[in-house]
Amino acid sequence: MFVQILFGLSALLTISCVIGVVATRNIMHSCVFLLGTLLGVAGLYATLGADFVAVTQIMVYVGGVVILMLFAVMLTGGKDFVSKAQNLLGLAPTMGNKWTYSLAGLVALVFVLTNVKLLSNIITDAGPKTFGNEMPSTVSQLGHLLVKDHVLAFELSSVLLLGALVGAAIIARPKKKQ
Amino acid sequence: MEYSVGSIAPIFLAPVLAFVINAFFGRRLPRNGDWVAVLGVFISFIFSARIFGDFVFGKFATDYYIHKTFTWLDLSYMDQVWKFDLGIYIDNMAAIMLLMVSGVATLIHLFSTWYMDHDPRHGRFFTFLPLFTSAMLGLVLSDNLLALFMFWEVMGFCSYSLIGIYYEKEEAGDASIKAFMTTRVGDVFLLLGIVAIYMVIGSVTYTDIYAAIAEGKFAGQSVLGIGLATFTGFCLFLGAMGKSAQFPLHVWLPDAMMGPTPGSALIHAATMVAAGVYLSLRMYPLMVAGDLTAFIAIIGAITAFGAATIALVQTDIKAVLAFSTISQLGYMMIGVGVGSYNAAFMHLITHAVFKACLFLSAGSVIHSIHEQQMPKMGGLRKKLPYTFIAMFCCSLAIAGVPFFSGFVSKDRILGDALYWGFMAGQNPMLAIVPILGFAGAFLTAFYMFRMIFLTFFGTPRDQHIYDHAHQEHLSFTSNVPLLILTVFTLGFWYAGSLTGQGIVNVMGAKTEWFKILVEAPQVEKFVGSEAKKTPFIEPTTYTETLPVAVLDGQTGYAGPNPDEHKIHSAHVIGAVASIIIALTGIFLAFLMYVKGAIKPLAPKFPGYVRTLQNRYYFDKVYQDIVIKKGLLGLNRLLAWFDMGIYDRFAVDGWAKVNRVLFRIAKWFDNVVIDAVGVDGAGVAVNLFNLVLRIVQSGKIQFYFIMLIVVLCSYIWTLNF
Amino acid sequence: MISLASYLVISLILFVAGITVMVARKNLVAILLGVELVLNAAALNFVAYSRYLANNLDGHIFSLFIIVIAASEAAVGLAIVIRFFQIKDTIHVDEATQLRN
Amino acid sequence: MNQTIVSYLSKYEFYKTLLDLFGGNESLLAFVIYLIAALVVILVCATIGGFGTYAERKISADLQARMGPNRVGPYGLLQVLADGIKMITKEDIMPFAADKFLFYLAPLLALVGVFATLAVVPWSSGFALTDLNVGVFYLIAISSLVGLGIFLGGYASNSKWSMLGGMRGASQIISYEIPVTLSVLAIVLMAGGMSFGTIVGQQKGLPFNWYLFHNPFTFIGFFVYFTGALAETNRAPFDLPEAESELVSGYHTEYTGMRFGFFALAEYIEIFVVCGVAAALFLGGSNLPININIDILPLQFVEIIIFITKTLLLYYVVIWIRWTLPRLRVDQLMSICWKYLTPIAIFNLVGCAIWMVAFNGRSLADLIIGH
Repeated sequence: MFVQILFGLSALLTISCVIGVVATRNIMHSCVFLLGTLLGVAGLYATLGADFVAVTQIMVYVGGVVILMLFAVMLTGGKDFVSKAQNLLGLAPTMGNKWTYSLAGLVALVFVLTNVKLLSNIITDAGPKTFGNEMPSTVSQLGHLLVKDHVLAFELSSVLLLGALVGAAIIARPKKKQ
Repeated sequence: MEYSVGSIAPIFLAPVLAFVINAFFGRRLPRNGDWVAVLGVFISFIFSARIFGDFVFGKFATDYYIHKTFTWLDLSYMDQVWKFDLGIYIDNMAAIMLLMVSGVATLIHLFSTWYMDHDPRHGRFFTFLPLFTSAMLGLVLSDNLLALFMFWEVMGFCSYSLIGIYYEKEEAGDASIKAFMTTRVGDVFLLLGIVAIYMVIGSVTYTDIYAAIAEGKFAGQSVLGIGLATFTGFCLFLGAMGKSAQFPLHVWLPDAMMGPTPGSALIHAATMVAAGVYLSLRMYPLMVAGDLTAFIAIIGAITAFGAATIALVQTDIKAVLAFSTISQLGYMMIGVGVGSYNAAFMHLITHAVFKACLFLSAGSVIHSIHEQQMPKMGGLRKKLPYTFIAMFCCSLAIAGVPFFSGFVSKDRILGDALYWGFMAGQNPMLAIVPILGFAGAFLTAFYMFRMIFLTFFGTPRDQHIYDHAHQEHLSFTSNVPLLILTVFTLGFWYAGSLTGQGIVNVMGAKTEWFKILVEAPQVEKFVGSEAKKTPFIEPTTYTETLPVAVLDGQTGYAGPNPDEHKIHSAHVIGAVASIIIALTGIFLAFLMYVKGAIKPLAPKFPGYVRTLQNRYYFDKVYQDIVIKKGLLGLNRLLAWFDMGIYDRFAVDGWAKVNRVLFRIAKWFDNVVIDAVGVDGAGVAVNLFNLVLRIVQSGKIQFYFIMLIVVLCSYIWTLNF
Repeated sequence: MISLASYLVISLILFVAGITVMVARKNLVAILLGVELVLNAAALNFVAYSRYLANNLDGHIFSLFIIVIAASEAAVGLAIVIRFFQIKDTIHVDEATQLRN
Repeated sequence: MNQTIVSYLSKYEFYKTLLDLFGGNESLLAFVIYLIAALVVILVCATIGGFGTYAERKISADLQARMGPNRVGPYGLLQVLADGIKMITKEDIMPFAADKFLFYLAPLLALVGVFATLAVVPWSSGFALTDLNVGVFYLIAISSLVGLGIFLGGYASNSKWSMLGGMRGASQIISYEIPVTLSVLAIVLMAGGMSFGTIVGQQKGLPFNWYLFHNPFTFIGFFVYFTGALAETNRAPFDLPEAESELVSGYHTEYTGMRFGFFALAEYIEIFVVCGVAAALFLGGSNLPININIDILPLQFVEIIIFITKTLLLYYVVIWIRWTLPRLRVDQLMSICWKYLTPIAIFNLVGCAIWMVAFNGRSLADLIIGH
């Protein structure tokens, strides 16, 4: 019962916020809606019994990515753009107006439907397989998986993070004055 | 006898600890922490000495070895076993090698504290020196090729850092890069060989490889049409060639003297270059299985002779020593090639000792007079008496004068080579190996004494330098290490008899200890050697002490050889010949450079001398052909492809195509307009450009849509 | 009981929204935002499949790595955006058409 | 399943009675219990937050040899109430150029972030709202919402002071999260679990069983955690986001009335939570100082009192520090975090790991006395 309610709330939060992300013109508001979406997804993770993933999601996104994005928006002025200058006889899409939105939505829908078509026989299956309705702690299992089966990916991701850290620091460093 | 890991690990870990301490806290310590380095290496010397004592003085059977492993990497998943073991493997050879490396390294560290004093790179030098030593010790301790390769690369890195330690000098930087890149050529092949071995037998542990050879796993398989044993052996030997500076990969070693002299002594004379020979000896059964021995012998002979000729005309004291190192390594390779297993190893040891001593002496000379060019020296015998004694004894050793270590080991190699080339019924062309060997021995004697006479005898050729040279006093750090090493250039330490020919017996029953202890691995013994592996942490319970009686027997020998008599006579001939050759060489040098009775021959062969001075143009050839023509050419080709083809046709091409189309349209406009119709042509051109522009809009998002559309249609077409 | 399909529908909505944002918005930051949405959709699918179809936690591991990758992607991407802004004084995506200068 | 207050209460007889009262509907009963417990916790914390301002003023007055509030009620105790009424009745001003949506949202985010952390605070061994198995991790994660609220508050006000304060706050909070997380991680490593129940359960008994005295690394770790926590809650000497001498009042310059009250409340409750976490992780949490093995309901209340006492002592230290130390400069703030606290925290983490391996996880006191 709790799970169902949590699922309903999270889904509502996710979907309404995601509509906000797409619809709002203000990039700052978009970021805040993104925050809502991510929290909603974390809630969905929780309903799936993925406690560690859910908390990691909150930790990384709320504590890191969203703040980073807000900083970036602030440092770059925070304007969104509508441009009609590149209109090519009405044939090619001019990005940034309602036509684009519809076209993009259409394209995305087609893409998703393609995948749904591919996966349709899987989706018809119902009912959780893992753990049944029990939701035991996944932390220790995940720990074992990370340092046993997936140790290479684990190490590689640490290298990746280091690379991203150094790379971001170097790229964003202000230009030296000659 | 139980060896716990705790009694073996400090050999490797003490220098590593010294490295870590010096790397992080070196600057804060008094004297930049050089005493930490000395202490670390000395600890490993003590532990090595214990193992050496146990192995050599009869605690174990001659074929006893310690093999401890632990699982380093376990990526087993479900039922697929994929794990990798590391471990320690010590046999007689490794025990002797450990003592040599740590002992020589200790003395060199000690000497360096004097030599590098007040040097601006003091701290950096004493950071890399223990790391280097530890890598070499680790290489000797490791039980498999992959660990060997890792330490091999660490040594490569250390030598790079030590050669380029004065990185502000352009030559030093170039030399370090050259050393790194040249050895890299060999290393690539070494790695290839290791991978090939792993693919075949699923392990790179020495014992497993030996067992696999004995079981014939290598036979019948081939890579690229070459027999597998040949292929892997060749790859491993190429690695050894790079590290041991064999022709044609020798070019890096002479330049490596850009680093401080004690560094050269440790790296480019005593230990690192020996790693290649060590690898060849470890993998000797593979070389035999792959029929590579003749090839190895020929490479060795060419190196031995060629480097000796180049050394004749060098004027830099360190350059002479560098080329003599290459030449002596060539002798070791001859030894490997002609099957003179223990002599090659013995020469490795003796050479390490006397070459370290020679380099340290050269360092002492350079430090005293701040000059490296021999034409500016002369008469230093009085100023540097101890250095003179050390250098003179070592030169006698390297020249192969009886009662010195070089005679014992080199003559055994030459004797075996003589037998192998002339009497073993091989291809007569292979007689070139002993001939080049003896010729090289003659040249060795000559150029070493040329160096001695030019440096220490005669009158000072540059009075100013002579007057400013410091008078040498006996000191614990500056010349006691030299003298200690000098003591070990005497022959009886190694052979039991002073000459190696059994003339004078000194140590009784264990007279031929090298021959008894070091022999080519009998691969059959290693079949099923899994049982002898012991886990890493638990104290081993495996003991195998041998009854003393067996020690007196002939267990170490491979068995009665039907050609024993022939071999013996070859040895006698070789010994006599090389004594004569060595003395002639020394005498010739004496006549030329002390008495002046014979004018130096150089002016008579100006062309040849120039060739020698340019080191047979190897550097030039590499520079011009491999780098300029090959790599630069490749670069240029790529650049040309980038600029000429990609840029011109793909990028500018679009523009040109557009322009051409426009031109066509214009022509069409002008010519056909009246006849056909004005608007048609214009619209056609417009439309065409429109399509072009849509595809090439430069808009990321448009590309993204295209990507999705293409992906969707791809999936769609696949599934419907 | 919640079925797998409901998760997939939410993930689908996230994905469509992400693609729409990526394609339609002109602000570089907004495009990165869309990328985050798409990655989240994928991660949600992984976890859902892990619960409903597979019998192990590999899906969780995958989504953890997706989060790691998303974080590093955001860091580097935003650094590039800021650098771009320093050079061009705008973050309009259509300005980003040159490979040099 | 995670242990919760409901699963704790279900051990007792009266739970069955209650269940009958609700017609056997367990979900409904659990919901009601959670609702009541959450309300109690939030109300108590809000009260504590409110009295935080009173304590702050009283203690600062004491430190400066003044009287402090003493007019409203006995010892000025009702000052809190007066302040609250004043805040509620004040005019709610919205700056003309403000971003309305974010302006409304920001204080709520801050408050939500703080209240969400209350869900895992281990009041006692049974009376924790829920004892998540990722409890510590969750607490650290969700409390970063406060930073987001501060940042958005600064941005939305469209005022230079607020903007600067908000940016300072956000960068300070995400920077100091690293040493805090690392030093918490060391404790997680020692305890072998991320739930508060596990961690607190490991520290039963006399004070030398506390993780504070477990080994030298955790001892240092406590101070790293405490310093980092001060910075995360924007307390002096790290109160740069609201430095009144530089930035008027920082990110909440433009806020008035109850919105300002939300920020203030969030700050005071967060201090309480952070002190509580410090008490639970390092100071033995709600454990009785003696080892007794009886589990009766009244004992829970004793445990709550112990926990709150420890927390309030730390709370006092926080206020004490504020009125003792001068404020840092911005560059000093960052260099303290990145050059000192983070390396020390990493060193502690590695040290704890080595200690675990070397001494089999036994504490220093155990090593000394244990034999």
